[in-house]
Amino acid sequence: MSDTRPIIEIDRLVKTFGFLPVLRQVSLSIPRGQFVALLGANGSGKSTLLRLIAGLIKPGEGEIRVGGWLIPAEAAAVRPQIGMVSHKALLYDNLTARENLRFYARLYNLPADQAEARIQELLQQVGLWKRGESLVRTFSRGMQQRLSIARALLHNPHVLLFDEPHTGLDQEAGAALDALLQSAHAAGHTIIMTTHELDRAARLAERAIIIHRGKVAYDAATTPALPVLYREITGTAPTP
Amino acid sequence: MSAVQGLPVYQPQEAGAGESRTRLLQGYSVATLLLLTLSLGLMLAYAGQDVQQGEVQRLFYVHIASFFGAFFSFGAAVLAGIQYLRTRAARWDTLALAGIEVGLLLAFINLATGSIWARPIWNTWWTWDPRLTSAAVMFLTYVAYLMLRNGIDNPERRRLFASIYGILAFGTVVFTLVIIRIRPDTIHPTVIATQLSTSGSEAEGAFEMSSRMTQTLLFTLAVWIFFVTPALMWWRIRLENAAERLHRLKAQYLEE
Amino acid sequence: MTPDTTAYMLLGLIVTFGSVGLYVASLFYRSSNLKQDAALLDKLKNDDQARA
Amino acid sequence: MNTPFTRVMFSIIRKDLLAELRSRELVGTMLMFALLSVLIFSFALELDRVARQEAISGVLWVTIIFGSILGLNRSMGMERDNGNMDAMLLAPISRPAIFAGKFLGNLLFTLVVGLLLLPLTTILYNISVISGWMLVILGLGIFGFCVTGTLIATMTVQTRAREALLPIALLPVALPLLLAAVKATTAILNNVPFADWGTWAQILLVIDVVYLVVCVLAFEYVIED
Repeated sequence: MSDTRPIIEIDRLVKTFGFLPVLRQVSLSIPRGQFVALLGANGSGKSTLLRLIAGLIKPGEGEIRVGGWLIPAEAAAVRPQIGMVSHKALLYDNLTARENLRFYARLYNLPADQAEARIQELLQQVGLWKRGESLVRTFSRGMQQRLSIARALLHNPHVLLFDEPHTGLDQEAGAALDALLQSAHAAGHTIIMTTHELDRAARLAERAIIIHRGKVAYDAATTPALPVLYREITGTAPTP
Repeated sequence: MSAVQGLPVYQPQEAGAGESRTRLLQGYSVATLLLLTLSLGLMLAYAGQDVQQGEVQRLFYVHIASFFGAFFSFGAAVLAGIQYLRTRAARWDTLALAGIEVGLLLAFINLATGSIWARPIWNTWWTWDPRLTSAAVMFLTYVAYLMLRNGIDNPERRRLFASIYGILAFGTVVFTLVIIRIRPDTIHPTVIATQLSTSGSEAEGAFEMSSRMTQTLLFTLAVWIFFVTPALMWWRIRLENAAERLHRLKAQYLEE
Repeated sequence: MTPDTTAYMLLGLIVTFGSVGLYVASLFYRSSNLKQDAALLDKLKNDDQARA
Repeated sequence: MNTPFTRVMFSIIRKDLLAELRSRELVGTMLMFALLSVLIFSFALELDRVARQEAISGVLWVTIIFGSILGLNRSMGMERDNGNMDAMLLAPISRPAIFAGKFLGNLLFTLVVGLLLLPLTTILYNISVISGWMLVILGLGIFGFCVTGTLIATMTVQTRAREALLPIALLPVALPLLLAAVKATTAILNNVPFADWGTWAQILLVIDVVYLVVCVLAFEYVIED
């Protein structure tokens, strides 16, 4: 596979809910290994874009390709390539951290012996190795989020999608999450993250895309001036 | 405004086509009204009076006709539901919705006339006879369909779930049709010759049909199945289309 | 001996045609509501244009 | 036999069982409800021995059905609340396998409740309701009910009314099943020879198969967004 071809290509994507257009003619191309921050007000369509890339919802019009595969027609080939963390935990409350990961390892068909090692490795990576046998319902929001990231990384997907991963995290947990994101980026993953926090986006991501009223309103490298730009484009302050 | 796949963009119909379609529907409705009056006339004046039951027996024509009208409109909803799942074109769901609403009306008429007939003949408005019960459940199933529809905000999901439930719900219609065969203890009379059930002996209120009665029944059936039901559904579809158009205009307006 | 069940027949016919009538009336009612909404929308649009 | 289909199916069943062993939320509530229901029916109907013989199959099935509705809501709600259904849909697995896994889990829990209900009613109503045929009918009835229940619960948990809508949408669709099951059960309890009620068992079997096919086909549609 050539590395020069963008991992995600979106061409004139249109998505409507009923009669409400959510995305209108969005075209994007994201090269391999890039860390992209997807910004925009509530209801601007950024979460929808993420769910479309993940293949969870179907596009109305236009094309989405991930690694050259068309979504949703060839989604089966793309699914092993995608890991997603949303603001919901996507974990079972009544299972332990390890059991949750084991369940998803089976869904992704990781061989049992490799899976155990991988789970151990990931629990260490997200700082939960001591809590592997605790039930997820006893976890704090920050711990759940970290476990959620471990779950998304389990099958070592190339593309990581993060939907508002910092919501509900305190400062410390937020910083730990930042570190995780940075190490994933350093390891070569392509990351797309929606967020409200412009400073954080400017600090972590290489590229910022602002979605405003369903269209790409800004698309360039991140600069510290992002908050100012954001206000100019959307006319609102970036508060959640 | 760009074209959006899956949702046909509203294009104001060419005035000629729309108007001629309206005129067709109006003509159809007038014909329906005339034929309905004619069938009422036949029912009251042509078909003879039943000696055992008296005048109330005449309700039987409407009772049967409305059931089969409901059967066809619920059936149309099943076919439309399948088509919707295949094509995802909103108009199929609109057809299904129209079929079910009109079917509910007809099922209600079927239940009401049955109940009113039963009062003098069986001496009760209602009895927990298997067939009556299943007809009532059929009615409630389609009420549940409307409730399910109302509970879903996302229009695509609403159409999807409604189509599936509309298909499942038809099970109760089939059930109502076949129950006299699997439950021979029903007291519901089977008058139509095609129903080769053995239950005639247990039925209370059965009667012999004269040839005039048969003619009246066939005519009434035809009027309800081919005129009353489609005409009502057609109007309902127009209403839904108008509502969709308005929603679209509203969405466009809020856009600007 | 034929019982007199005319009253029940009339009741049945009234219910039948009454409910069809009610349904048709509800169709009319809903469509007139739609027309009102459409008129309101037009008015809003015109107001906007006047302001612009 | 370890195809991708069975792997996913058994993973989901194992996961549901494990979560249930931890919390006992599902079977616990279902059993408690079943116990209360049987008690309340026996008080409310003031059953004498003859009346009991007549009413018991109805009591049994109504209890099983409402109990399983509790379980179905819980089981599908669990997949929706934390977005786990999304996580499953993200994985490269077949959709019918998800249905099979969830359905078999629900079937297992409802069967446990149904099986525990038999000795319970035997003791409380002083009528032996345990027999081979009884188990067959119980299995067939619960099978059909869980098939439709899994499909419809997947839909209703995505609506505004959520839990409230499941019985409304499910009960009418399941009525043919209920009728056949109650008829067969009554016949068994009255020691009617199989030849006289065997049709009911056949009808149950046919409905089960039809519902299974329809629900597996429809499931793919109800989980897409």
